[in-house]
Amino acid sequence: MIGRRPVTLTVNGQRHERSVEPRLLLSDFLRHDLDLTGTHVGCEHGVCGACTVLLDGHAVRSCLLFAVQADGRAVDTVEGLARDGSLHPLQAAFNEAHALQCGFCTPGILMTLVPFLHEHPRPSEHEIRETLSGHLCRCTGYAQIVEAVRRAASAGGDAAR
Amino acid sequence: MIVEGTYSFTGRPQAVWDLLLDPTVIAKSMPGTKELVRTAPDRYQGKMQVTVGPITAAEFAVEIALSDLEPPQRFVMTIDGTGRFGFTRGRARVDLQPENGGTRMAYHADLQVGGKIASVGQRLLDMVSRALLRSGLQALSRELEERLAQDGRTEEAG
Amino acid sequence: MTGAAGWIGRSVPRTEDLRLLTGRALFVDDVHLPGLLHVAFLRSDHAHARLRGLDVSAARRRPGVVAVYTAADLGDYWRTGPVLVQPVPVPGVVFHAATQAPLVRDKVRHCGEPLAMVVAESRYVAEDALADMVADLEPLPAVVDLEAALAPGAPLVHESLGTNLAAHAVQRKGDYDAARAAADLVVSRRFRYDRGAAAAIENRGIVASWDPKSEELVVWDTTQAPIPIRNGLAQFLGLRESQVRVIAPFIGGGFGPKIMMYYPEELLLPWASLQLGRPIKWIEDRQENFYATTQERLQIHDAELAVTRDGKILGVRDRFLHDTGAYDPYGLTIPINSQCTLLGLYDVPSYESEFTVVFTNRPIVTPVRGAGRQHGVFVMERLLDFAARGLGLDPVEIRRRNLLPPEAFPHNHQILFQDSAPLVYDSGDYAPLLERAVEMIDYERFKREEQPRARREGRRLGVGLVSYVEGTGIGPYEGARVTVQPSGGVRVVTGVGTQGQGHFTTFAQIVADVLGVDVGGIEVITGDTREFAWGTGTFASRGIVVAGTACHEAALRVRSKAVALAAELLGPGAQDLVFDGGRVSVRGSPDRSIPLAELARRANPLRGAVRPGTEPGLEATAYFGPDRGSTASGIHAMIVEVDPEAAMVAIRRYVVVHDCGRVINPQIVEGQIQGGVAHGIGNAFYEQLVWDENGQLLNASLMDYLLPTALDVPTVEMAHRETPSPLNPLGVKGVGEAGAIPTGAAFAQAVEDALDDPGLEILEIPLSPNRLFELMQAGKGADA
Amino acid sequence: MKPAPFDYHAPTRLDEALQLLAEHGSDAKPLAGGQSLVPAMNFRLAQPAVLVDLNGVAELAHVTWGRDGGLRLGAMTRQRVLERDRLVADQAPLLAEAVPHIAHAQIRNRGTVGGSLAHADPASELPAVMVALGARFRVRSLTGERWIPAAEFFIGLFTTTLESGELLVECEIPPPPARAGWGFEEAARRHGDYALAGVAAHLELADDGRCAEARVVLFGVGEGPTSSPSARDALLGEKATDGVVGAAAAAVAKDIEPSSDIHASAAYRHYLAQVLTGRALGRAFARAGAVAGPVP
Repeated sequence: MIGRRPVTLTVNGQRHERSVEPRLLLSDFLRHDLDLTGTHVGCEHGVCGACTVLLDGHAVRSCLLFAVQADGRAVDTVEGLARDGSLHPLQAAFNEAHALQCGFCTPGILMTLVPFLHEHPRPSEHEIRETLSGHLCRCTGYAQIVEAVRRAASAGGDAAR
Repeated sequence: MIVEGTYSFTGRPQAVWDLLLDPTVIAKSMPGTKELVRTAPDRYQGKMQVTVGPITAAEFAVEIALSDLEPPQRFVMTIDGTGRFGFTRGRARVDLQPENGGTRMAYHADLQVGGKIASVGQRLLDMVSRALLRSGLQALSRELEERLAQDGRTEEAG
Repeated sequence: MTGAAGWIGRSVPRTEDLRLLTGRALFVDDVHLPGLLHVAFLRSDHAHARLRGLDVSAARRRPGVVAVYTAADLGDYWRTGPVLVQPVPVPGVVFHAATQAPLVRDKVRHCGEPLAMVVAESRYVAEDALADMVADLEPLPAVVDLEAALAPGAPLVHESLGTNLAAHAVQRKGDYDAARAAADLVVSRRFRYDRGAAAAIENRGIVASWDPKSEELVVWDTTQAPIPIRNGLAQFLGLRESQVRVIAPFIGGGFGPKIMMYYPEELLLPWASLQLGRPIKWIEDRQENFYATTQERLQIHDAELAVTRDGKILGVRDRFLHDTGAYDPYGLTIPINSQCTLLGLYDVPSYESEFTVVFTNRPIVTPVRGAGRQHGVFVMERLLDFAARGLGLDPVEIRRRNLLPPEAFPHNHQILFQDSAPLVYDSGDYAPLLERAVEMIDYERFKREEQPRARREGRRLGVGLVSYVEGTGIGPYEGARVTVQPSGGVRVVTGVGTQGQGHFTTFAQIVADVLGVDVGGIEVITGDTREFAWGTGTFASRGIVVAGTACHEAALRVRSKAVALAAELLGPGAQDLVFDGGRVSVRGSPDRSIPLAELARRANPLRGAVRPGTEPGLEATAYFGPDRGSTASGIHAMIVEVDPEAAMVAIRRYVVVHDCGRVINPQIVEGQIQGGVAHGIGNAFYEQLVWDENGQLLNASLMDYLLPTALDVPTVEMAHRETPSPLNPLGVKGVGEAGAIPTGAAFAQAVEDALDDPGLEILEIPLSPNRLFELMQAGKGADA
Repeated sequence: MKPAPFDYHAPTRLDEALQLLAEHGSDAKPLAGGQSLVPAMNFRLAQPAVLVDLNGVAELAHVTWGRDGGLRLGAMTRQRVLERDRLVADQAPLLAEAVPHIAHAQIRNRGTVGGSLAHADPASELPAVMVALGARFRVRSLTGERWIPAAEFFIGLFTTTLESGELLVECEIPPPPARAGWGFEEAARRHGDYALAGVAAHLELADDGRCAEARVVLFGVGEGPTSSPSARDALLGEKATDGVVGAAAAAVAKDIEPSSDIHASAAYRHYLAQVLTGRALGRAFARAGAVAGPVP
């Protein structure tokens, strides 16, 4: 039996200390140890993108990381997007443009788009679609997601907050 | 999955025959074989663990049965391996023909792979089976050459 | 009826989004309970095998393992499931029922069938324990090929039946042989439409919690049909229905397989929770999903179309095989859909359709978005294309000449639909759909200018234009309860589950118009059997039609209750009342008005007397069951570019003109169609479950099972037309599956048009680049 | 789909890492980006007893000038970094063009150069690109260091010349010669999928415009990156003409032995390899300025 490891993570700006088995996936750690169930799990082999979170600001698959690897690092999840009761401009745009249906893949997509809009404040449709291609959505057919990203981008600076 | 081809050995059919039916040699030539024991004149049992890059398929329990033996010309080998990530079963027909001093081996195997290995690893199955076969045959012919060399030496000594 | 507010017909942003966008929506895997145990299943690696033995003792000994169950441990609870949909009573129909059991007892019939259930402190440990068991399975020859399965001496999936034939039915209208004899041209082809996965991004999952103190079982289930599950579980476990509460919380996509009832896991988890007196969770992983969740689509059609020299359809004959997998719990729904949908928008005087359903050693087949409809559309639309070729007609023209005229409605096709009612189209107006699509895709100019110009530049463009109908909104019924609470808040409760279709918003829009309240003030509850105990489920594009209408009826009853009360309170002359802004006022004199909230309080007097027969509260429950399904229709047109060197295809434009009756929320309808088209594109070019001759699935991962991405699905250009359905007061028709139905046919026509090689015919779906390469090579061979 | 238990070490210095790898021998696996290893572990097809996580070894992540121009890439450099780095774009444009074809941005944010090279997936882009660029790899172990030319590093299916206890620590890419041109082509089912077939081509032209050096390296059509000597022969000493490009493209068929899988038959891969080589060489010649007009 392999021993547990103490880990300290900053998730959505909050410090969490836990002790975990080395094999515990970051996705499971967030969902089940920290009860941040907004991060969803769809394939556990890195393809669907539902579990995407930010690790030190970069969009990564939390199902392909072990919680121990995030020790001392900063993780951001969908729960951290809305600030003091007001939706992140991306979230608002998703609602206006009907960019989600079942909403299961949505948190991962949002977490990819936040840093994406930082780097591409005025993204082309192809740039949007290329970054979205790292996510699978079975409901929407993507068109309304693309539209939501356009709206959030034209809503300007704070979309990339 | 059908795997077939021919391979030329230096050394006469009888020598190749003796080689092919020697469990220690089979063990050496079947990649990942951990142990192989003869349980009956024409039956072998053992354990295999094939490793391909990061993929370490768990241990397979293998049973090999030989049938239709016509020394030193042809035999049929049946393989049945079961492990935790799937199974592999197959039937291989092996023909040995004299070929200018050496031996020409023709093999035709019908292999079944099932379980996780097949459902996740199919992209690689074709390549893997070819690579394993190649290394197996190379091992065999190395072994054969060693033996022939040995025989040569003993003859000189005698 | 539309109130002053006019919510119906507006693209109201969805009220459920807030929870989903902030990560607060509850999905089944989000349910955490104290002492929760976790489950993993040992599943068969073989497609067809005799189970000789299974030693689970080592697994039971593993630290952290609480229990391991095999079929033997189930005792009397080992039973095969019911037939969920009774076969449609077609004269002479043959149906052999064979349904799944919770755990394999003696014979494995498809890869991934569950052999044992491990319950442990964590899913990690449960999976560790799977490695402690190796089942002793004696492999049997697998039944994979549909024709071989029916040949004499074929291995049998179910020995007791003595055949692999699961069902057989023939439906006829008119005299096809006479039509054939009279025809100027008869085209016949063999078509194949292969198997795919529904691939909801959320896999299935169940949390079951038996509380020995309250003697109540609560089950969170990723189901599209919570009420039937509640009833079935009560019966299976020997409990009263009132002791079982099934909750379908937010569901991460359904697409059909989440309707399938009494999946092994769905019975085993509650059973084990009763055994252990502890809450227990199973979340299907993606690997399991490819075996343990039902699938759809393999059919092989031998079909022919008889036409006159000017392209008028005289008749169609179709004989097809349908793969139901190892079991057939869902009756004949899919093949009947194929059979009925083939007739499309067309006037088909004679029709002969015979199908044979076949058992194979593959996972169970039940409806997946489209549910057999796309097969019928693919066959008919392809036959029309080949007939057009044969007659030198334009593909659009041959369709134009065969559309049912507006005066043909209601149109009785003289065969039976999946709801066992006659296939009668309620309403439609097809020619304008076709012409609008032709105009939007700019068909004539494309053919005249764009395509030739591209040719000259060495580029291969092609256009496809096809049509479809979708039988939607079938019965039996759904119900709803509408309550105006004394707080003024309105509560709408219905039994159907929801998987992203926007019910929370569209149901609210329907009620808001009747009661003159704001959609934001309406709370919609779905899929909790404690809240509403009657209904069937969300399937067959029926949510808005059946449950939506029930909401409407219930709201109307609340309205008349309010009218009666208000009339009393507002005094004489208060008959003509206006409901708006949460108030009821006398038309013309807004000063004489009263808030709905106040009426709700008055409707619940705490002292004094009420008239006999008075129902307290501003609350009403209503049910709606349509006589039969309503028929939606539409046209899909697409332009593709084929790279003839690499055999790759890219979609340049996609146009949909559709008619789903009255539209409640255009944005949501557009979302349903865009999503359906994406699913259809997947089926057409990307998605295929590949099996080897031993029934092994060769692509059980999202690496190899290819779902289309944002780079593969264009933004669909859409136009709505509204031909209201006479079958419900709202005039609505379903739309959930429409987008996915005709895509394959449009794709095939467009690719053929791009390659412009008469020798190259696309008779199968999906068409991979590899397959297109083979067809192109064969074509070359033919030329040489 | 949860991984089997393993023991975990997160060294912060290279020598620590080498020490750990030596200590645990074949039980240990280095963990770089983990974008191939961790999925295999989640499927339980890979069950290493010990993981040595290299993500904390800062000295392994860098992009710098080479000694005499060119590039030095630390093994733990993220693929996403290559994609955006100006120096990479200037010194190894072929590499910059190839990287976006690797999976998706979210994967490249973790995936590393060294991880991808040491993993040696037969369908992956970086091994072929490194061979085409004539790169060489610095390999370290407790006992010392050696340089291995990319062309000698990949010896088969997921197999390299790395010995147990050895770690790929750096890649060195020579500076682009004066009149060099490059082309990269890949065919995949969807953007980011494993290549059905792909090619990385590097050309050098003499002053008279004749081809002085040519490295045509294919991937997805064999057990590893596959150089095509036949294509090279067809190009050396030739000027850029459709005939030459066509002949070179056809020549690759002699040097590849593709396999079949559910996505593409060996025949289709054979065919694709030639089509893609033709396109890549067309670009390469144009970029080398051998033909007038824009890059096709």
